[in-house]
Order: sequence, then structure tokens, then C-alpha cells
Amino acid sequence: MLYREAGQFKTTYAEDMAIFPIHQDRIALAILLGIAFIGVPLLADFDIWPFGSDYLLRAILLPFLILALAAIGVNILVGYCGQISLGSGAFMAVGAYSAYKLGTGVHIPLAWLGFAISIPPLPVLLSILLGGLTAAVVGILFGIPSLRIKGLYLAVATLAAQFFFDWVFLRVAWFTNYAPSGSVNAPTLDFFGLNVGTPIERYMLCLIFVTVFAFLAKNLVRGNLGRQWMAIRDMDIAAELIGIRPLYAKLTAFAVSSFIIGVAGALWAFVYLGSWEPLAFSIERSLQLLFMVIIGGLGSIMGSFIGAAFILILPIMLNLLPTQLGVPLSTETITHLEFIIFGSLICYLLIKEPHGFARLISIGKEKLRLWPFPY
Amino acid sequence: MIALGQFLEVLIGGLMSGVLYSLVALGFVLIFKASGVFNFAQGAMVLLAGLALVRSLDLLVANGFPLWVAIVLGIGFAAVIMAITAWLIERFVIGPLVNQDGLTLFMSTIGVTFILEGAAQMIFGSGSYPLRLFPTDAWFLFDNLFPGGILVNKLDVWGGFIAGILVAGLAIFFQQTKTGRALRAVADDHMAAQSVGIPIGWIWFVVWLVAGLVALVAATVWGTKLGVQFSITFLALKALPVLIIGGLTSVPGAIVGGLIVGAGEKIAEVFLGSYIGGGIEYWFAYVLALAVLLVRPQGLFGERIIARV
Amino acid sequence: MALGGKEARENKTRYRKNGLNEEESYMVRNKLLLAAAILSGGAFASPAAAQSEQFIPILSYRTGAYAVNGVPYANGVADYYNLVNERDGGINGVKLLVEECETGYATDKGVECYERLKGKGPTGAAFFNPLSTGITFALTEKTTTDKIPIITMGYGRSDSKNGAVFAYNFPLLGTYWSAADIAIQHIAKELGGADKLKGKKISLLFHDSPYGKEPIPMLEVLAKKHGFEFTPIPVTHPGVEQKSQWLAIRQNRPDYVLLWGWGVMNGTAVKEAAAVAYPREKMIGVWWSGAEPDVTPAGDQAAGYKALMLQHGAGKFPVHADIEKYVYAKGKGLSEPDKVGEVLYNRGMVNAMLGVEAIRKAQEKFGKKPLTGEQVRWGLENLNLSDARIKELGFEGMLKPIKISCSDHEGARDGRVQQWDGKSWKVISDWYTANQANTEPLVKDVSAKYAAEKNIHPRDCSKES
Amino acid sequence: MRMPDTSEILLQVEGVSLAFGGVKALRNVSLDIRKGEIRAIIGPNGAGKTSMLNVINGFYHPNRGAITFKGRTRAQMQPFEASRGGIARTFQNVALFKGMSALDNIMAGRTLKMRRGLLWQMLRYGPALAEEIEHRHRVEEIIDFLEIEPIRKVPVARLPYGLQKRVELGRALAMEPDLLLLDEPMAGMNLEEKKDMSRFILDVNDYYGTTIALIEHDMAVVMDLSHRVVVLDHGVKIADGTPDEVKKNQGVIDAYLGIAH
Repeated sequence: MLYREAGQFKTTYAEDMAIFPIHQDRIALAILLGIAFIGVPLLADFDIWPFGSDYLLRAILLPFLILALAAIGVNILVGYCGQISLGSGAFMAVGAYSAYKLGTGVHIPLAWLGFAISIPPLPVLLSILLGGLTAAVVGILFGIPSLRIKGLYLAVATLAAQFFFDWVFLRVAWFTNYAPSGSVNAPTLDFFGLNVGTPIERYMLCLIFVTVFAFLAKNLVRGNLGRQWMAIRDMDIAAELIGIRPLYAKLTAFAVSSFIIGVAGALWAFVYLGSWEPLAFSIERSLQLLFMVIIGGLGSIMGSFIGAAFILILPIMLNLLPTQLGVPLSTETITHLEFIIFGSLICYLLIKEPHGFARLISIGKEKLRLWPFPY
Repeated sequence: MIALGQFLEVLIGGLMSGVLYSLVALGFVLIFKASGVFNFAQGAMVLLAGLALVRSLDLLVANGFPLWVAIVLGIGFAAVIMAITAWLIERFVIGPLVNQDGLTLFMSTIGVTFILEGAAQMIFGSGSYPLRLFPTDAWFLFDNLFPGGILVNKLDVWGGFIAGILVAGLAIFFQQTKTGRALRAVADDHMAAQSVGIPIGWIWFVVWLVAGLVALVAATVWGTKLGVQFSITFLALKALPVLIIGGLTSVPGAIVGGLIVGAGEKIAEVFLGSYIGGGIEYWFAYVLALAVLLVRPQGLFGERIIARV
Repeated sequence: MALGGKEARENKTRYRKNGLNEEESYMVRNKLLLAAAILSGGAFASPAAAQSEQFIPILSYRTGAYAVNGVPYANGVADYYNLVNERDGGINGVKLLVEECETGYATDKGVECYERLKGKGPTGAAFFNPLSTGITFALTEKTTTDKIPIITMGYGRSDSKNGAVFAYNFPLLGTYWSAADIAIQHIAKELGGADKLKGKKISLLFHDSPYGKEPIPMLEVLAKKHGFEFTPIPVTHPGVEQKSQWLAIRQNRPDYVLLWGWGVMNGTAVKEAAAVAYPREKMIGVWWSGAEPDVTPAGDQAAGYKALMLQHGAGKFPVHADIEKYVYAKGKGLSEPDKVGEVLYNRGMVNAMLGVEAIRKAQEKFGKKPLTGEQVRWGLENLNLSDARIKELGFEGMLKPIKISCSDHEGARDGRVQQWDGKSWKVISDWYTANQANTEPLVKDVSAKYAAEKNIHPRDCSKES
Repeated sequence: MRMPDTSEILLQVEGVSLAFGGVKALRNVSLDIRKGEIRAIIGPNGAGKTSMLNVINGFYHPNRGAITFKGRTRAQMQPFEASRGGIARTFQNVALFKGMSALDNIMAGRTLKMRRGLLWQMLRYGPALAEEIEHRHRVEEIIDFLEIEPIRKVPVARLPYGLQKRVELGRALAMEPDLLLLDEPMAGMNLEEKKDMSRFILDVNDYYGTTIALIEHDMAVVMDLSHRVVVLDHGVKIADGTPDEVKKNQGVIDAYLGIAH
């Protein structure tokens, strides 16, 4: 009886179009945000379990938030617009490296023109956002082939972006400020004079980014542009015949998606890793992100969060489980088992619910609404 | 004449390594043709087949079997392992996922990749195991014409030879055998094939088995080249551009795609690479594939996609 | 672990007497707690029993593309810690508590492992040893904040030799810059003098990652100094396809090829060299390209191939007798017995031994109890192993004396060259010592840049005790 | 039945031919559609009816011929030109956006009328929200008109066929078209549903004055609804005129009875 929408009448379209039209959903969201924004910092501040060590913050929550953000980006492209991309890792890398360049100062000597382009180091926030913007521009470029190439062919074609940028950041020393090893260090995380250093500060920073972007993304996908994307995804021919321009719809999807992924990439590099090399954004990252949106639910912002949590945390849990249970297994066996179980669970989930956790939850809600009657 | 000699050498070397990519790509094509599944696990299948072969081979030789007996038994054992794998995949993954969209099937094969990688290494070990079925040294041709001659690796020649036999064998299988014909029918239309009484589960098992055997063949060649070890799974990524250049559904396409990719990337690397820092073959094949797709979105030999309303 | 099997089982029996409901509720609670405990990782750690133990994490990779090299190394490390516990009952009675975490040679997994293990044990991790240059780069800043030393024996950041800037990094026994210098010294010797280097062509075939790129600036300096022509040739991870690189080498005919590979890349390079008939004698691998798994896949074709030695090579020394007696005889060894004494196994042992000795050193100052990372750092910085001590430890013939100081976190920069004869590695050269006149300017330069970037004020080493 | 007020020609197709490889789908077909009328295109299977609609809204490009729409003559239409110029369309096999709700499907039909850019939509505040609400009002009118209020939030994939057809009509109406192309709007419907759909078509034509071109197999419906009928057979126009004229045409009777030609 808890989950009933009976009696909640909408008197205006604005109310009906609210982000969570059902009262109970709004309460749940408020509780969740409360825990994330107030509960976690409080617990961590007083070192209350499980925040006695930084592990949960630094090794679980931080990557979770950033990858969830990236997954939202991927979901916009793959889930909402139906363009399969295996190049998300590359767009993360573009975001990260452009933010790095902008944050440490850009100098392009144009000797043959007799002058040089010099940009002084920009503030971190600005360089992260501009890093996202650069990723968006690159995303648009690599999105152009999607006008002709479709489906799995497109997926493989996006790998061109993946491998090309892997190579660019390995080989073009300019991007790494000529670091001998090709590994670069993030600039100090200075936000309006506030130095973000401790795990909880880093967590809050990412949380703010994720919340804001999730909110903006949710607005986009339920607005006119979102409908255009979904129309292209569901039936591009019909979409074109009702006046949706595939060029505009697909390229905006690539742009918005790459922007968000680029920002996530910059955060991954600056806030989570601190020091990184191109391998941090390899094809494995792209596949991981794709898994997140498929397991979480294509075309669902909330699903991106669930998927990110599942794909990130499950292997870690599987890996930790035998040690915690005191089962004497070698590291090797544990890792192999982790692979086998992880793979099996993926297959199981795809078979049981090809539309991901988001669908499971909406089915659950529907059941709850009807409860205690079975239909 | 040095430049021409070198060019020919790189070209030939490239074409030959292209054929080796094709060996892996062929497995992809078979499965995609018959079931519309883009099988990311092909690389892991090569690893599994290779490990099963090399480990049983070592065991048999260590127990005093003559080499040729060991090879025959080892190949037989590996084939059985691939058959079991094919059955398990059909029964528990692809079968239940019938009629899902391509992306879901693709992701499920990545899941299968994890399982195969974990299981293969858990059962057979995660080391590097040398396999020496073919010679790996080189011939130097036309050394009267070019200083140093033109280098041709014997293993590459064997690879090309085996790929030829494989393609011929597959052609005979598809054209002449009853199962092969049923397979083509399934590839054309699942529903229709099912309605005329072709057992689709059985057909898919056969396809995965054949792909598994192709993986075994690829493993003999690549295992000789690299030693059988985990890195063999990376071949899947090398085979992808081959596949889409040729077209996902075409067996000859896989060979031609391999030749194009192999020659293209080697020539680019050797003659352009040094000007822009080297390592360009890492992405060259993909950019080439992208360029080909822009002209022909279905690959060179793929079936044309016609839009209808 | 708090929820270790035994305790949990006892609880369970107790509840069972009270009937099924509690049993069920217990199960549910247990599951929740377990999930929470797993998520919080080390938070729950350190029950009373472990109060007197020194925790040492092992970041290893026993799976994935680099397992071939990662496994023997990890076995050597773990077996040696085991030996210290079995033979000596720990370090001065402080038992070693060891936990392994699989990184798969991936940076993000390495960071996760680090976070998971850094707080374990009564005093946290003594030190980290990631066996990956990429992970080392990612951890450098974190370990400084967390005050845990990071030992990168024979790898890692070359500029971290400068302990004034990198207080917590210890690239013991030799950095890649030292390695590059030693390799060029050996080539000069083979050619018959450093002046003969002039006009020669030397190529570097490298793994395209921070690891492979590290030696490039040093080699560029040396090329300028000696007047040889230096060409870096990248090979992309994981290095299964090197045909074009070797066709280019065949046409270029460099006088020497330096190999900076890891994993499958090494064996493939040797095989491809054979295929293009490049003389293996003219190939010199770094000390990470000179182990058994690198040459055995190539079989006879590898004969003649040379590699640097990080002081030690393969073979068995007095310490191996102890390992066999105290570890393998009790069935506690991790390796296949015939692989004990291989190059990477021995390197793991040396690495573990240096860590153990650093803890022992630190105990002299801080007392015979589990120590914090900060205290172990002091031990590392003041580590001084004489010939006599090395002999006592059973490492005679594997290692030369090593003395670490604030300004020198490398401690020793000696190496030899070995050659694969088709069956085993044979030492073919005398000892070389890397020339600091070559390496030091680069160290100063790059570490100063890092200090500026990170706002680190270098310590004044003359004031360190 | 109301007759169109004018004889002004809205769309004129002249001498259009279309071939796919060797298959000739249309051969030198000309027809006109007058403003405000209901025009039917009929013919046996494979006559080229759907191809004709595809040519009109620019999905197929004819090999020869010209199309004049609203006074402008061109060799071929482009889909965006057609939709922008006010041509809307429903499809033979429902072409709805399966993953979206009925409401969103119809809202998607308003795309061309919505102006707010990406940034406003992202904030969904001020002008963007006002615009969204304004268009929601229009869409709700259409929903009321088509009597599909209860299903507005249901994903269309879950709707029965008849309702899907109705939603598709709603999406086309949302474009406020000048010319509405309906490809077999009543295929697969029962009598009840056909009656409803006929009513909607007539009402659309009546209330909004929308010009309609429709393809339909049910002769009774065609003869009742349409003002003028054109008959195609094997890509050739064989008759054109009022329903009564066409009914009496010998060529048409032959074509429908399958007499060889």
C-alpha cells in the first residue's frame, strides 16, 4: 500500500511533466540525495563504519560516481539515440588530455607564421568543462560516419576513434607536455581557492558534477531533443519523414554524449587517478561502459547508475569474497573464478532481462502498485 | 632496386599476415552468417583451443607417445573441448537469447569471453606454452635481383596454405553437405527454416562447433607464432577491421579483407610510420575500415542493406 | 578478518539452538554484514590475533597478458616472506602477514588494490611493490600522502632516484636510465671502446607505455654524447604483432637493437628477429626482457640473445636451500619446484629480501613491533647491506652491497650481461656500474620539474640522518 | 459529404517514373491532388501505390518526372522539404517509435514546431518549459480528438494494432499538415475500428480542412470516403476520376479481376 499513485491528481501539465511525477519516487530521491550529500560526509567525518578507512570512498564511491557519469553519456548515445559506440574510452581520454593541457597551459609555437598561441593555465573547473567541450567537438567529427554506417558496422567503426586516440596520446608528446614516460600528473585541484584533496572532498566534487549532469541529462531526454533521439533510435526513416533531421539529431547526441563522457574522463584523470597514461582509457574501458548501460538499462538515466554500480562493484566483491570467507584459494584461482562468475552473471542477466535493471525496477514498481493483487 | 625490393617484401609480408588475421576473422563470419551473432569470443576460443591442444600435447609427449600420435590425439582432444564449448554456448547463452537484438547478443558474447578466458586458464594454466607445429624461419627469394633477397616467412606460407584449405573445406561443407545447406537456409531466414523443420538449435551448435574448429586451426598457426598464451585473445581486435572491410557475412570477404588490412597496415607502418612516430598500424586498419564503410556501408562483400517503409 | 569463517560458524551454532526464525534472521543479517564488510574492504580488519604482525601487501598479476612474467615474480616474493616466517619466526619475532591482490597489470585495478590493502594489519601496509611502471606513476602521489613507501626495484620512475623530491619512492638497484647507460657501456665494450660508438646505429624496440618510454631521454642524451644514431621503435601493447617493426629493422640494419619489452612482446621479438635473420647476438634486452619465459617459446632461435641482469641472474644460491627446506619441504611453496631459481623468481626474492631488511633496519630505531609505512620508509632510506650481511642472508653471488641515502634512493646501479645459449642463461660480462655523470643531470632536471608541478619543497638531504 | 471548396491544386505529379534495378515501380504516372479533397489511390498489390507516396514525400527519388507542391516544381522531393512543407504520413506497417509512449510519439510530431535550443531544454525552465507545455496542450487536443486518453503513457509497443494505427494518425496530425498521406489506414482492422477510423479521416478533413491522400484496399471505404480516385496497375495509371466514374471503368474492372494485359 506504500506505493500508490491513486489520489495524486495532476491539475496542470507542468505537474504531470515533473521529473518524478509520483510522490513516493520524489521522497525516495530526496532520501537518496540526503544520504549522498549529508549522510556520507557526516559518517566519514566522524570515521563511523564503514568509513573508518578511505577504501569505500576512494576505491568504490569515487570511481562509481565518475563511471556513472560516463555511463550517462554513453547511454545518451547508445540507449537514447541507438548509435552503438565502442569508442567511449577515447572520448574520456580526449576530455582528460585536453583538460590537462588547458589546466597546465597551452603553447603552440607557429614558427612559420611568426607567432605562437599561448593560453595561460586555466582554472581547474574551466579546464574540465572545456575538456568536455573538446570531447564534444571530436565526438561530432567521429559521429559524422553514423549518418551512413549503422548498427554493428558503426560499432566497429567507432573503434577507429578508440585506437586512433590511444595512439595520439601515446605518441604525440605535446599532449603530455613532453613527459619522458608519457605519464602525466593532474594539476592541483583548486576550485575558487578551495583545494580539493581529501577523499571526502573529492567525493563531494564528483557528486556535485554527477548530480548536476544527471539532472540536465534527464531534462534533455524528456524534452524535444530526447524525443528526436529516441525517434531516430526506434525508426530512423519514419523520424526523417516527420521532420526530424538525422544529421542534427545524431550529431547532437554525439556532442552531448561526448561532452559528458569527456567531463567524466577529466574527472577520472584529475580526481580519481591523479596520474595517468593512455592505457587508463583503453578499449576495456569502452566495453566496461557499454556493459554498464546495457546491464543498467538502455535509455534510462537511473539505469546508468545501477549499471555502473553493478559492473564496478561486482568484480571487486567477487574478488574479495573468498578472502573474507576464509576460503583458501590462490589469487590466481580467485581471479579466474571472478572472470567465470562475472561472465556468467552477465549472460544470465542478459537472458533474464535484456532491458536491464531499469526495466526490472519499473516492473517491480508496477507490481507494487497493484499489490496485493497479482494483476 | 632496394626500394622496390623492400616494397615487395613488405607487401608480401603484409598480405601473409593478413591471411593470418583472416583465419581468426573466418570464425566470426561463420557465426554471424548463421545466427546474426557478432561473436566477440572468437579470440577467447582461439586461446581455449590452443591451450587444450598444447597442454594435451605436452602431456602425451611427456608420457612417451610418439609425436605424431600425440598431435593427432591432441587435436582430437581440443576438437572435443571445442564441441563441448559450442554445445554449452548454444544451450545456455545463444539459445535462450534467440530473437534479441544484435547489441544484446554481442554483449552476451563478451560475457562468454570472460567465462572462456577464466575457465581456459583455470583448467589449462596461465603460462606461455610453446607450440611448434610449423617451421618459423624464413626464405630469402630473388636474392640475385635484390640485395638481401625478399624475405618470406615459412610460417606465413603455411598459414596461407591452411587458410586456403580451410576456405575450400568450408565451401564444400556449405555447398555439398546436408547440414551445410540447412545452415545456409537458417542464415537466410530463421523463422522460415524453422517452419520447414530444420532443427535450429542443432544448426547453431554445428555453426559454433565449426567456428570452434576454425579457432583451433587459427590456434595451431598463431600458437606456433606466439606461443599459446593469454595475449592470443587480442587477435579478436585485430580481426574486427578485417571483418567489416570484407563484410560481416562473406567468407571470401574475410580473406580479401585480411589481405587488404595486412598489406595496408604493414606498408603504412614501414613507409609512413617513421615520419609520424611509428605504431600507426595500431589504428590504421580501423581507419581504413572506416573509410571503406563510408563508401560501402555494408563492407566490400556484404549484402546490401535496402531501406523500406 | 572479523567475519572470518570460524567466528561466524560459532555464532551460527549458537543461533541454531534458538530455532529457525533467528537462524533466518541471522542469515539475512550475516549476508548484509558480509556485503558491507566486503565493500568496506579493510575497514573491518585486524582482529586481536594479528596485533603483533607486520602487514605486507603483494600487488601481483597472475592472470592476463603479462601473467607469464608476473607469476614467477610473485611466487618469489611470497615464498621469501613465507621463509622469513617459517625459518625465523618473522622479523625479530614480528610475523609477516601477507595478502596478495591481483592487478592484472591494469592501473585502475592497481589503485583499487592499493586502497584495499593500505590500511590492513595493525599498522597498515609496510610498503608497496606494484611491479608495474604505470601503477607506480598512479600511486606516487597517493603513497606520499598516505606515508607508505613504494619499492620499485629495477623499474618505476627513473627520476624518483632523487629522494629529496620523492621521499617515498625507492627504485632500488637500478632505474631504467641506469639500465640504458649500462647497455650502452656493454655495446661500447663489445665494439672495443666508447669512441667506436660514433656513427653506429642503435635502435630501441620498446613497449609503448611509460615502462618502455622511460629509457628514451637517457638514450637520447647518450646518443648525443657518443655520436651514435638512435631510433626508437614503438610496439603497441601487448606486442603480438611486430612484423613491420622487424621488416624496418631488416632494412635499416641497426648495429644493435635494445629490447624494452614485457610479456609476450619479448618472445615475439626474439622470434621475429630470427625470422628476419637479425643476429640475436646484437640484441640486448633490459633486465625485464631477460628471463626464461622470454626465450623458451622461441626455442633454439633465441640462442645468442643477450640481456642485462639486475645484478642477479638465474640459478640457486644458499638462500634457495633454505627456501626448499623451510617452505617447499613443508608443502607451502607457491611455485612449481623446478621453477625455483629462475630469473624472475630470484628477482622476486631479492625484492622481498630488501623490503624485509628495511623493516629490520627500521626496527632498530622504532622497536621490535609492527611498524607504520612512515617508519619503514626511514628503514629503507637508511638501508645499508654489506657483503657480509648479504652472505649471511644467503644471497652471496646474487647481489652487491647496497647503500641507500636521502639523495640516492637507487642504492646501487650495477649490472652484468647474460646470454641465452639455447638452454640456460650464461653470464658473459663483468660488472658495469652506470655512470652517474650521464644519469644525474636528467634525474635532477626531471625531478625538479615534478617538484615544481606538485609544489613539493625538496628536502635538504644534508640535514637527514 | 462536403465537397472541396476550391479546385486549387496543392500537389501535382507529372510523368513520374521510378525503377529499382530492372523492376519498374512507376511508369510515367501523373496525378494531381486538389486542396481540401480526399484523394484515394487504389490498385492491386504491386501496383506502385506505396511507391507513389514515397515519391511524394521524398523517400524515393524518381528517375524521371516532376513534382509540383504549393506552386514549386522540382524533380524530386527531399524528406525534410516535404515535412517542412506540410506533408505528413502514416505507414502501411505501423512505423511508430516503439520504445516511446503514445504521448511522446505524438509529441515527436511537434518537433518541427518547437524552437527552443539545446541549452534551454537542458535547463527545462522558462521558455523551454513554456514551449513544452504549450505543445502539450495541442497534443492533448489531438489525443482527445482520437479518443486515446487512457493510453497516453503506455509504450506503443504494448498497444493493440488498431490503437497503434490511431496513435500514428495522431502523430501525423500533430504536424498540422497541409497534406496527409495515409497508407492503408484500415488494414487489419475489424469493422468497428474501420468505422472509427473513417470517422476520424472525415473529421480531419472537415474540421481542419486537411487535404488527404489515402491508399486503401477496402473498396467500400474508398468509395464512401474519397472525392476522387486514381487507379494504378503495374506502375501505370489506368483510371482517374470520381468514385462512380472509376467503378464503371472497364480497365479497372479487368485489373481487379486479373485479366491479362
